[in-house]
Amino acid sequence: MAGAYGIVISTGNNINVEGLQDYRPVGAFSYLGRYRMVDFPVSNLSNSGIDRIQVYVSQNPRSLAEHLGSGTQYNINPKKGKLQLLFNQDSRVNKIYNTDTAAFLANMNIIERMQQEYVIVTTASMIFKQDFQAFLKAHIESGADISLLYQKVNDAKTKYQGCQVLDLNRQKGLNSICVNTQTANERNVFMETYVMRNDLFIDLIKRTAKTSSVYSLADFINEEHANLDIRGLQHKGYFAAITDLKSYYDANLELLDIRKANELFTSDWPIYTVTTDSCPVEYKKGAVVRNSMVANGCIIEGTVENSVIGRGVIIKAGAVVRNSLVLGHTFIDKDIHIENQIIDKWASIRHVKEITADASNPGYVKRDDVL
Amino acid sequence: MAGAYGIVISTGNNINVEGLQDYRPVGAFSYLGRYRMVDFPVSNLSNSGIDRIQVYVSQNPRSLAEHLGSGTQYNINPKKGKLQLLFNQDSRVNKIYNTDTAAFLANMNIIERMQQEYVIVTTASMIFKQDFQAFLKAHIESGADISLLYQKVNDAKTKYQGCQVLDLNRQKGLNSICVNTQTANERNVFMETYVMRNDLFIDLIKRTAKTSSVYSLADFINEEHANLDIRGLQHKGYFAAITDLKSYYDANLELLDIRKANELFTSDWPIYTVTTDSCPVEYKKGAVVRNSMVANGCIIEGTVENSVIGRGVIIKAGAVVRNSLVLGHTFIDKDIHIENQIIDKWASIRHVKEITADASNPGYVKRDDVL
Amino acid sequence: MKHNEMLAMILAGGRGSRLKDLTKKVAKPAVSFGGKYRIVDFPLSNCVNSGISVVGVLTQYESVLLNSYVAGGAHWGLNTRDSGVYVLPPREKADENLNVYRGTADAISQNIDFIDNYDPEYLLILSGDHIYKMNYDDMLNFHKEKKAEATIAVIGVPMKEASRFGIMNTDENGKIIEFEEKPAHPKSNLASMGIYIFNWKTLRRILIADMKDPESHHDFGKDIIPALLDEGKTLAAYQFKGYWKDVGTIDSLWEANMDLLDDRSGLNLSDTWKIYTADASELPQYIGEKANIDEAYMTQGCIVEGDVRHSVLFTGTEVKEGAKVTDTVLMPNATVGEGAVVTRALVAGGVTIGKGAVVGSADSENILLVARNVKGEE
Amino acid sequence: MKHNEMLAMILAGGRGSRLKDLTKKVAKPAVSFGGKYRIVDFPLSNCVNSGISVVGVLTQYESVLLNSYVAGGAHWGLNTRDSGVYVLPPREKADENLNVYRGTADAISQNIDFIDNYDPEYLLILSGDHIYKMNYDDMLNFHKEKKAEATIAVIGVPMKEASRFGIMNTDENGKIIEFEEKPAHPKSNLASMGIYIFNWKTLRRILIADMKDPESHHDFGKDIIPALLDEGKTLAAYQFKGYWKDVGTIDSLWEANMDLLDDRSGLNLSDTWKIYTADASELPQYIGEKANIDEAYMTQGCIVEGDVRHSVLFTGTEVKEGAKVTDTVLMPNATVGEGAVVTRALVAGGVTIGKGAVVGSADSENILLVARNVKGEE
Repeated sequence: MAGAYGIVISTGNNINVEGLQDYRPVGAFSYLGRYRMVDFPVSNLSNSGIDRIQVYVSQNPRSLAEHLGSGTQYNINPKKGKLQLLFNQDSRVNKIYNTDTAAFLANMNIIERMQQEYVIVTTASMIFKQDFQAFLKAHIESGADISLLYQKVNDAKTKYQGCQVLDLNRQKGLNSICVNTQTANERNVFMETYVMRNDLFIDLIKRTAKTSSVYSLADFINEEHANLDIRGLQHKGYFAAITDLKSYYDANLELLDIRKANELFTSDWPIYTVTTDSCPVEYKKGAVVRNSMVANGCIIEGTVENSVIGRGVIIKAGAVVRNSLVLGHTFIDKDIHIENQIIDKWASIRHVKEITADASNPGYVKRDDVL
Repeated sequence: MAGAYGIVISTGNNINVEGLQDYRPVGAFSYLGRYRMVDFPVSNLSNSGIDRIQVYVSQNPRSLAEHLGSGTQYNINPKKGKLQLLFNQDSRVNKIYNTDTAAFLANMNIIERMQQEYVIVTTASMIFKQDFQAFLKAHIESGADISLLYQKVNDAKTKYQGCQVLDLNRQKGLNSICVNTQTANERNVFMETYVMRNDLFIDLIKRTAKTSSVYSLADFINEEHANLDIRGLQHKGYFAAITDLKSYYDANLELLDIRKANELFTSDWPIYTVTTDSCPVEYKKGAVVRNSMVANGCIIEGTVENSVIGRGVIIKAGAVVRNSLVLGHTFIDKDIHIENQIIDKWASIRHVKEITADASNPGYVKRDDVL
Repeated sequence: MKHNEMLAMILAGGRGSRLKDLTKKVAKPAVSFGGKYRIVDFPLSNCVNSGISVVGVLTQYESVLLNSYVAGGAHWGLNTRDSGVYVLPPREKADENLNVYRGTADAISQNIDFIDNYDPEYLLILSGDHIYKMNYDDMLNFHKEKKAEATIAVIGVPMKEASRFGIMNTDENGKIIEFEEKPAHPKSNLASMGIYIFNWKTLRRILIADMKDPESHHDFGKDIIPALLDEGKTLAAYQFKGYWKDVGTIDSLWEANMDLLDDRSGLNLSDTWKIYTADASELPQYIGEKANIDEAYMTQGCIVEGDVRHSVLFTGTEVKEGAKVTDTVLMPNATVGEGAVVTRALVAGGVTIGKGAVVGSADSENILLVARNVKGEE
Repeated sequence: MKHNEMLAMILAGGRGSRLKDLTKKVAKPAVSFGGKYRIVDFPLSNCVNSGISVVGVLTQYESVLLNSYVAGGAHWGLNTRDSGVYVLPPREKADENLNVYRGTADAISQNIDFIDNYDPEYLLILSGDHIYKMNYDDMLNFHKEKKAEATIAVIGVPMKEASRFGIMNTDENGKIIEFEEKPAHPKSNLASMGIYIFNWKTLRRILIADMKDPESHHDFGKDIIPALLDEGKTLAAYQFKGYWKDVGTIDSLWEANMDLLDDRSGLNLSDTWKIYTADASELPQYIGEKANIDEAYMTQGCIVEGDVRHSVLFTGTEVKEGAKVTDTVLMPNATVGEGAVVTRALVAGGVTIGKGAVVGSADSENILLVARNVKGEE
């Protein structure tokens, strides 16, 4: 079997999750109260037998660096494989310089030293499960130069804002990559995941940089579609793209539908994460909990409905939390009413009576805030 | 026993080691062919039973991040303690903004959450061994607000350029901290290591920032010497400060004096580092080796004298390496003559006949260079 | 504590037959507890939090699961360069054949070479079947202050129950003057917790003598402590105040689990003295649309669609729609089928209680152990 | 290889008495080799490099050092969430007392439950006393291609030495038709390397039958392979080409060390198929002002002030001024005093050879094992 190494982009340039993103890259976002987004691409790679993985990060690397550690929690043997965090100094001059290509160029000496024949590039801003060995095999068998992973969706008018979509010909050949204009429902959403030979990858990065300092690799691939054999490969199964606060909120709450959750989490494809040694959840007398996921370490005395509750959250008696995403170590005091909210880590809701918002536009409470 | 956490500064603002510093912070510099500079402060802290350690890094964090890992190689139990890399975005606008105070301020929320009563701040740019429990105990018993560690030297005219020196009164109280002017031989070189209560530390950082954006903590402590009880505590034993290329070269080669090496390395105070799984050294027929330290993974066919050879270096037959510091994975081809050089990692000396320099001003060969 | 000043040895040997089917395939210390833990997590986490870095686990019964669970020590961070958890079964030596451990003291005697490797000043002896949180470093400091040769942790028990324990009689300074195993007429209510700190040099000498004594039971309580008392050594009693429970029977194991639901019990796993354990790759627990939860202690991977009252649910358990689980412990991956009713029971790992089945009763004297699947309606 | 498709079991049992004093305190697989390694590093590193993530080590003799060395598996990166190295000594079970392993096959039989936990498709059986580098994944692919029930790795030996080995006689397709243990008149020169891949389901069935057979030696070579041949199963011979050496005697252990100095031997530890081991906290080796080094294999922590010719020096060894060490292996922390002369010897760990002492001789037939300190001039 031909070898591949993996690249995970933990930041997204088209992503604008207000609030959360000020504190950490999208790869370090909490997911389902227990995971971080980066757990999905790294587990996908590890489960596929790919144990040489580079995770690219630019600003606020600490949370991601601590979370990834040496990678043993993802079953990566540190003697044989390597889970490596690669840094790219964020340009403060102008955000448009912060492309994936710039990050690759800054670490070109490492990319050039990789022994594997192929590279699989994927993202931490989307949630899906994918066997990358199968993806690589399909790529090699097709004879294409580059294969792009996409999901066929039928709700692109209302979702996937800012995502890229693939225009493919009848042979699945690429006509173009463009931004989802939300003018049609049926679209092939590009999953920002692709495979090619590493020598082609290196060549493309260098040529991209020569063409324009603000081009992403996808921009360049788009221009090259006539010169190279670039094809789409379809992914099926659960898929979510995080592009803004609403899509982040939805991607969490929609997995309360246990059928959807079972599509993403299967026993033969574990999603690994780091333990925090939290104790089990304690539900006190009077607690009412319905259709919710609750991570360990919580103490629940109040009411929780249609919500995802992160680790170590305390919800006091009489409090009501509804349709909300509550991140770790939040404190919600007695009789407070929370609805349609995303509450960031370590927040403490003590003094207000209620925090509610419209379901179509959930509210956000900042990290460490006392309200 | 009162608790303390440790802070290690892995970059030095008064340090100018040409060449080497372009690739990594001083904490990631190779030492004696096997260690990295940061191994000394972290081992000192761990051996002293201090298992909550913050290492500050600004640019090029990768090598340091990979080297430190989760800290288990330093005997830090990751459940009970934590070896944490803290980042500070390097200011590209003007180097004068890159102070330790700026780094502390950027991570103030973490510093404020520390549970330990005391903080011990130390540096990765100096080599020494120190029991920090004894240091903390002496500090507490003295009743001082801040204790500064210093070494009494008698060669400050020719060495310690750019180091800070302490002017102390008869009671070891601080009169001032100033730069070594190299006008007298007897000086108390400040080892950039100090202890104080964490609440005082937090207060000082905040006040330093208010006073001037380009002040280091030492600058501010210097100004506060009349308001606080600040004392010097003397260190004895081996001590080296890395401030420029020559001092880095000397600090390596002087340990070929086995008496000096035995002062620094004792069986009750191990200096830990990361293994690279190199095999033992192979000396082939014809090899001549004298007064040298050789790290594992080397294959030596030529002559090596008065030198320190890093891991995985290959020296072919007829080559002569004298009074040099050869960093890891360098290749030196047949019959090449090397004298008074520092050769950075992965360099390949193939085409030149000789590379020599004056002992008082050793030469430097860049990383990855083919000569 | 200085590095390796004190080594810990956990006596994990026995078959634990009073736990019936729960220990058929696993050693007692590996039995599950408190939703996500195993019993041995408690002494091991206490060691970590007390600054101990090397722990030996002495076992000869069904050590495979225990071995693979503790080996490497990573769950407790005991995987640093010089720390570790080592399972120590009986072994063949150059001058000795394979022999079972003849008693608690013999288990230590057979591993003197292991202990000597680390050259500790003190040896801490622990049991593998107690639930408690204790700072052994505090106990060591007490031991040093008292200049004792051995210190034994004791806990006050109700006087009328004292005859069920090993009782320490002390003088006014807390010095032990007499040890009585299950005395008919106890003179004190200070029961030994089976936790000892010894000066290793002294213990080593006593153990070597004990190995050769054909009359000895090779037991710490019966032989070693009396031998030290006979020699007139200073033995100190370290009085522990806090939650402590021997979970050697089905009833006591159930009770200790139930204590997690009671704020007054003194057993609290959410404070800063953390108990570490293996992490399960499971989703957070899911509580369904129609579920009713009232006083429950539940861990990740549980799926509850029915009613759970005053119960403890371990990893991967499932309570289906309409089921009622009351005053019950469901061990890992137990399933309660639709409409089933489970009351005052301890359901062993992996057991399925079928649709509509009724198991246990609210007024039973003892807790029902359900170790096999229970058939439900077809 | 898919996760846990193949489990490895290392047979590390025997006393290794032919290694004399070297195995007095340690099991053979834990004996030092090649400057910084132990013998067991070779099969373990081969496993890692072949993508195997769970390894059992079967031992009953002096397992403490071996146990603490391999436990946790961190030296070989086998400390990830689902990987591990597990020492498996004999144990007491619910229906069985503590029994020694009666043979190589019985060691596996007594651990069927351990293997079943991982539900592997294939089982790889290895020895703990061979020095070689081998890709077991290549062997597994060969096994699959041949659709074999068992595959045995073989190596060509000189025909005149073949009667010292277990010899595999094969047909023209490499299928094994006969196995002869140390045949007087060997029909082939393909010697078994003691490395087997079995389809676990088949082996499991055969082992269960073998356990009950009172006539059996419970040995893979004597009982299990013949039983498979009797059943007419396909057994394939996988021919290995490369360095392989049984280091079961002092002479062969010395020879294998010396092979590290010879580029033609085929034993090379500096290529990309790395051998992993525990790291020592030692300084890089120091070669003094007056030292002469000529053909040497030396690791960190060595201090050489004298002459070293054609020798292998292990961690922490010291050769003092004027000493001459030739054709010799110095095991960890051995010291050669000033002016001492050591020739054709294997000096055990920690041994001191006194000032001016003369040990070994250039024309001895066998290698001298120096297991005790040698007195020198006062």
